Amino acid sequence: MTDNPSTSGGPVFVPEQAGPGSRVPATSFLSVRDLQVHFPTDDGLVKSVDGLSFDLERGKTLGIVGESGSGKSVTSLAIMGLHRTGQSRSRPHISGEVVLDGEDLVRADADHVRTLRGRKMAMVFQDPLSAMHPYYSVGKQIVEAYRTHNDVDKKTARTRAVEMLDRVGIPEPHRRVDSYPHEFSGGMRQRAMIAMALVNNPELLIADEPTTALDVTVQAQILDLIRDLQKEFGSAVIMITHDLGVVAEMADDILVMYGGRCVERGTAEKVFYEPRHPYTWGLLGSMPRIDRDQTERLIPVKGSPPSLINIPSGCAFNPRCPYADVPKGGITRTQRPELTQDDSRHWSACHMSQEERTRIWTEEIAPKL
Amino acid sequence: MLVYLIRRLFNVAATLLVVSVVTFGIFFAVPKLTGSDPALMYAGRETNPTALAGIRVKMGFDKPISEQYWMFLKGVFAGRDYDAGTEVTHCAAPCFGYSFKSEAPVWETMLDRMPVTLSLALGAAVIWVIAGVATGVVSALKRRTAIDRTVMIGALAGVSLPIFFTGMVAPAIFVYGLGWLDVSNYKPLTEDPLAWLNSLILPWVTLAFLFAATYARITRATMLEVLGEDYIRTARAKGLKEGVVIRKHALRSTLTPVVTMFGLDLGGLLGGAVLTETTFNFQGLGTAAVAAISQGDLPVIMGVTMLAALFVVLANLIVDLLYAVIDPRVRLT
Amino acid sequence: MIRRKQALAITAVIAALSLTAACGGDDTKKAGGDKGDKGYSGAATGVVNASDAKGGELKLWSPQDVDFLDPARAYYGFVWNMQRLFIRQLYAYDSKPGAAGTKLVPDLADGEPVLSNDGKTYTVKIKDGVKFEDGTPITSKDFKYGVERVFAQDVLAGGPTYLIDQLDQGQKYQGPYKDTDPDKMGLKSVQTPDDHTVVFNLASANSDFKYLLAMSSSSPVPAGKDTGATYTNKPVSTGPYKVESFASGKGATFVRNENWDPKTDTIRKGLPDKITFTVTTNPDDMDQRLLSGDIDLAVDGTGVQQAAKNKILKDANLKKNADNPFTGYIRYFAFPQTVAPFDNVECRKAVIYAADPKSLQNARGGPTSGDLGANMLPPGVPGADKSYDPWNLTAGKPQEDKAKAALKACGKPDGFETTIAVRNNKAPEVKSAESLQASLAKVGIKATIDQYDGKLSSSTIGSPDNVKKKNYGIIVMGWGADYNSGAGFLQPLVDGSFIAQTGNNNYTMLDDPEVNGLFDKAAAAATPDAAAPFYTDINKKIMEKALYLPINFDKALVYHNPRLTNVYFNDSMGKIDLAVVGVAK
Amino acid sequence: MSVADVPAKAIEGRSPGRIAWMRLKRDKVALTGGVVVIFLILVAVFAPQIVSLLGHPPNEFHEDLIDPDLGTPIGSFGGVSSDFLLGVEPTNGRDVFSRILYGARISLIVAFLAAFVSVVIGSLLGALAGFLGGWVDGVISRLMDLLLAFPQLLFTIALVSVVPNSLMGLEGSSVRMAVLILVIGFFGWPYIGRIVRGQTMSLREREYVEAARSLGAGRGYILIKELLPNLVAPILVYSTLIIPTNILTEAALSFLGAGVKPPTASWGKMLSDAIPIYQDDPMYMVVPGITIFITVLAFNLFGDGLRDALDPKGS
Repeated sequence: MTDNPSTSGGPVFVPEQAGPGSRVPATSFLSVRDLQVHFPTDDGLVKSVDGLSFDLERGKTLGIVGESGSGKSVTSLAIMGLHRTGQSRSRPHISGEVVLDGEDLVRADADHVRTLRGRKMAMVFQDPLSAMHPYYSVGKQIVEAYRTHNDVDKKTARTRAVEMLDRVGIPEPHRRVDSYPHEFSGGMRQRAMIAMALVNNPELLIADEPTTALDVTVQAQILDLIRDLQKEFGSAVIMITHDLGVVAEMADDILVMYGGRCVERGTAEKVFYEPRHPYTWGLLGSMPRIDRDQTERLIPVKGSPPSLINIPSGCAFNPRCPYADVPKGGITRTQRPELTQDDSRHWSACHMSQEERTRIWTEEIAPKL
Repeated sequence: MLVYLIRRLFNVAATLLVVSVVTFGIFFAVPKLTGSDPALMYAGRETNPTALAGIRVKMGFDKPISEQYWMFLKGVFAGRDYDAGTEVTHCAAPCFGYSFKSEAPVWETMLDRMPVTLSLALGAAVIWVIAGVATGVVSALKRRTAIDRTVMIGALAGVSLPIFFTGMVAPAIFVYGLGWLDVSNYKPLTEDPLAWLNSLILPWVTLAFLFAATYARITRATMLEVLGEDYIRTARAKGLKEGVVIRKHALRSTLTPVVTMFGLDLGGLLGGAVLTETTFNFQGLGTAAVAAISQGDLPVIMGVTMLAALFVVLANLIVDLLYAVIDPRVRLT
Repeated sequence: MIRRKQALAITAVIAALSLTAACGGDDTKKAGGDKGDKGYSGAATGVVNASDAKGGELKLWSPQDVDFLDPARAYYGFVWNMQRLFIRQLYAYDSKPGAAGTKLVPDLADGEPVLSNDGKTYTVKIKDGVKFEDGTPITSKDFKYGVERVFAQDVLAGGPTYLIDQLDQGQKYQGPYKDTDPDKMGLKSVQTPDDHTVVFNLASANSDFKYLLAMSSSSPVPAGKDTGATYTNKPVSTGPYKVESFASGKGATFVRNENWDPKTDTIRKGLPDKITFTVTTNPDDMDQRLLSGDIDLAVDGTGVQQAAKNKILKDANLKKNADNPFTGYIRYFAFPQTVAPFDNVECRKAVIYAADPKSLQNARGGPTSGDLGANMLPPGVPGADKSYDPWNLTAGKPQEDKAKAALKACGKPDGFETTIAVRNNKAPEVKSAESLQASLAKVGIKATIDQYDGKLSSSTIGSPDNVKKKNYGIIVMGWGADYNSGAGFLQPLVDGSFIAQTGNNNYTMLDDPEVNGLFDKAAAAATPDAAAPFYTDINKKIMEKALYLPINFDKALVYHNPRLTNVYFNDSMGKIDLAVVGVAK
Repeated sequence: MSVADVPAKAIEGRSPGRIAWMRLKRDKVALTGGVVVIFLILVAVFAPQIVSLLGHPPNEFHEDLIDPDLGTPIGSFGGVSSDFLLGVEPTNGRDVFSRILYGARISLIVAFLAAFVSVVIGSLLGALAGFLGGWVDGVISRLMDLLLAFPQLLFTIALVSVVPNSLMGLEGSSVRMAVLILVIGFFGWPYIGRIVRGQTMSLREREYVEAARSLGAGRGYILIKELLPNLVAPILVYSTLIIPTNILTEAALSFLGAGVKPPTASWGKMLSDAIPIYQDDPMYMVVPGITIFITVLAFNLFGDGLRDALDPKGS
């Protein structure tokens, strides 16, 4: 992450010129600026992502954390250019910038973005069983990913597939290459999925809840694997999860999303040890921790995520916020809190004063955790 | 696999056996219960006792139902002999009985009718699968556009049209109105391929229209469901071209329910496309059965019913085997 | 299509035969719009396109399959017409238009039969030089064997059984297949004193017997070539053509029989080189082909379908190749006297008066489908009087006042309820029933229509017990005689001795000593002409009893290819005589 | 998580029935279908009243309107006039308008009651099979396979031809209708049976059933209290969709001569009557044909819309 991310939410300079390969002056490997993804539906406009900005450097890991419907998956799909299709009911409106290695993907030609997918940026999905085609063998699917971007014959591609399976720790890769996804165990499948994602040495790897569908011991193995591979390939990694525990081990930086917007962002240490947003507190409270007293109950965040249609003008977290009444003058209901920099590499969006929040955290929340 | 096949074939046999018992019961036993003499149906105008007795002996009506059924079964597997006066007529296996009306084994009649039904069903099947799947796919890809809406309303209209109505309207327009085609009068393929084609085009299209509509609807719905699958997103994430995603990944999954339906539909049609054959006056298995019903030609009814059931059951089996080919997750056990 | 089939299968079950139609002068005038030997209904009065040119292929089509080609089993009228091409009998109807066509002339017989023993013994000589298709001469034994086959009803059912009635004489002969005689010549009443002579001994004199000898069932069959039940697939020919191939439900091909000697045959011309017979399931298509000249004749003789009929009637060019002859059938309603209130003559009268004859005629297809019926003896049968109209039906109007008066006389001034029984496979009959139902409703008679399974008619309306049980007060039927005499037509319908427990045709259950006696007197008469007045009497008697409501004297609109030569309707069968038809000019 | 979840969350809190109704209200095409369906039902119910106002009794002959030689109606378009709104029947001149109306009664009664029979048998056996599993499921599933293997049309025609004219106090057309209802209904149940069986099987595994079971609820109790409410939606949808199929089947059987008996009017019978004469009087073919088409289409549109409304995934 850079030292100086632009103030979030505000307009960002967009160069006139756009198109495939258009170079945009950029400061980081991946730079997302004021990303907005809005889905028109029968019930109204769903603002899944509403003004998100962040940066990511090669070799670093960003954890995006949030509940279902917070917009974190849509963000990843938007980066990949997959928002255009998929299971959305209709085409979304997208604006803002996604600058990957100096190229603005939002304005780029769709077919050009396609050639980047799987090669320059790759993705690992949550449920490897449903994310792999049930009718094709694992090997075929990896070969397909390889041959799409490399002009090689099937045999070479197959050798590469075996090599990758071996690399991700699948035993007897020569034999297993011809197995079908349903013949793999959950962990093996996720390994195969990772092999498929990494077959073209992507510079950016997005892992969308890569361990959610797996049991705990396998989770750790998969995370280790991703970490090892990241070191080996030097990729940038975006780890999307609802589980702070996952990013605690992996991420350099953490971005907390709520209602399609970033509510807190900072280095992993800052976010874990000095969280500045009531929602983050809630997340931390609901996180099982080994160092916590087993008899204590987890405290879930009360209420349910906000409607993304007609988001209230005030703070989106307001209805669930235990401290909604703290700021004076009712601005929580009329004004949206801006993302402001609290100290170096730490931003949060809350109407409460920084002092108030530091006090609540240290006096009321931290002791209970 | 082999065990599976044996088990399934055993099931097929069991199903056919039950169908045969029920059919036999209805057509042979019910007339007996309601007091109508099947021999009378055969005799037509001439009801002298000698003739009736002769028919009873020849057809086995004088024997108990169970024995008649046994004779039927035996005939199917081992053939059966009928007394023809001067000599014995042998009805070779598979002998589904002997039609008194035409003095010929039922099997010969059915073999004779089968090309008509096969031509009709298979030709129409080719048309409706191609047309139905193609429009369904296009409609799914162009979802919520004018094309999609038009195609889907058209498909719903197609499903709602009775075939015996379209079967009348089509010739009224294309034969009598525009004069583009001749009256559909079936010609064997072996005799004159062009005349065969000419005679079948209208029935094919009429029959196919009905099915294509259903297939377009199913294909569209399945395609949309498949396009929402995670693995399609994965395929896109790999950077595959959209065409490849649709053809290699989406279409293959979409075809699974289509194959199931196709098997059942075709199986059902092979046993006789009763309404289409009737409307177009084709001498296929369906019309043979209807005529047999109106003439009380029991062995023919029995034969066609059995054949129709056989086609359906076999189609089911083939569909299940195909399933295993299409979907590696399906285990034939 | 069930319906379609029904429409065509008019000949089918009861069917069979046809009779006559010596369309008396009046009728032909009415039918033949423009006179001359060409033009509408020209062939119903005289020969159209007389020619002796040979060659060509005669293409016969039919929407109705043949019943059997086996002479012992055939019963359809059109099959008998086709059999004139390849099977000969001792006597046959002459191939002449008009009344001459109803006359029997020697065919394989050498001259008229010699009657002896008070008319009970018929001795017939066989022509010299007559042969089967394989060249073997036809002998008296072949005739006897042919007759014997009719007795084998257990194997060869289907055809008429008059010969059994006449010739069994208590012997209980079981047919040649169960004959213990080594030569299979066990039937006692027929003798073969030598190869050229066959003698028939009857139990009593019967002036109609020659008609029986002219039926297909009296044809010679060579015992060595008899294949029993499957003989129908390849009967041995004696006529100008032989069966080359035959497939039930599909058709047949007939080619020249080289062993037919035209010198022995005064009836047949044998003009076409080849005759094909095609069974179609698509009568409208058949009509289309017929009108376009693709094919020559719809041999079933029931006339074109509605679509073609309207085309023909609207187009003078087509109309001149069409004819509208009588088919020999009467369409009628019968009132079983066993079913109340039809035991009362007044209630029967009420139905007759209430009916709308014009509407009934329309139900059958309008004026081309037949002339309004007035009585129960169709024109052409000796003794018939077409103008005899005791119930004033030809006026074509319902007579509601008279119907109501009759109802009062019957003691049912407010009407009554009854059931009309109709075959489900005969559309015009169903329509007739609907028409009668509607007319009866106007005078307060509530009739429900019961469509019974047409193929079971012999055990439904043919069973007196069942008729009574089901309360069938009105039965719709059609009737054509097997041979051209008053007895042939009327006896099964009204002679009390013909009442049977199944297959009954005497639906009204009339067993009147006077009527029965008249039949006996007619049989004893020396000639058909002498018998005719008795039939006139019978007709009057049954009409006075109001047992029947005739709908029409059936007609058909028949179209033939204009290229056909020697076209005329043989009045013995109401069909274009195939014996002389040619296709070359 | 998926984007599609979002709108569902957005309208959370409303009952599923209300949601379905809201969706249905938005679906103009389905609504049109529904309106036509209601219209048709009303027309069928009030056929006698409408006919007495606008038509002639369905079995009344008007042969003065028929060309006696050709058998076709006098005048153009099958004899359409202000007096005979849809023309007259060939041969006998009966009022086509009133016969279509009375035909609607037959068509709808048979279709609805047959659907009812299918639903009753299908839900009962389907639920039993799905819930009990084991050999019960085996037997019922086999039975369903077997029924689907039967050539239904042939069977019905043949069966109708053996059924006597009066049966159990019914006479004539009522017997035929009863037979048609039972046979069509009987051959239709496996389709519903399969759906209900599948639904039951998946519902059976859900937590609340497990929960109920663990609380000691009896099988019957679970079946009725827990499962049936959840089966209402699919059963409703499939009965709406089976009705148009039944209408077509009834028409087909009447067309083949196995329908109600004359003079009772029926659409399929009118079509088969039209065969020999349609080249001269196309109106008599077009009217019943279009009527069947519109009726079936309306039901299909409505049923489709209903399914989409109750089960958004299918759309």
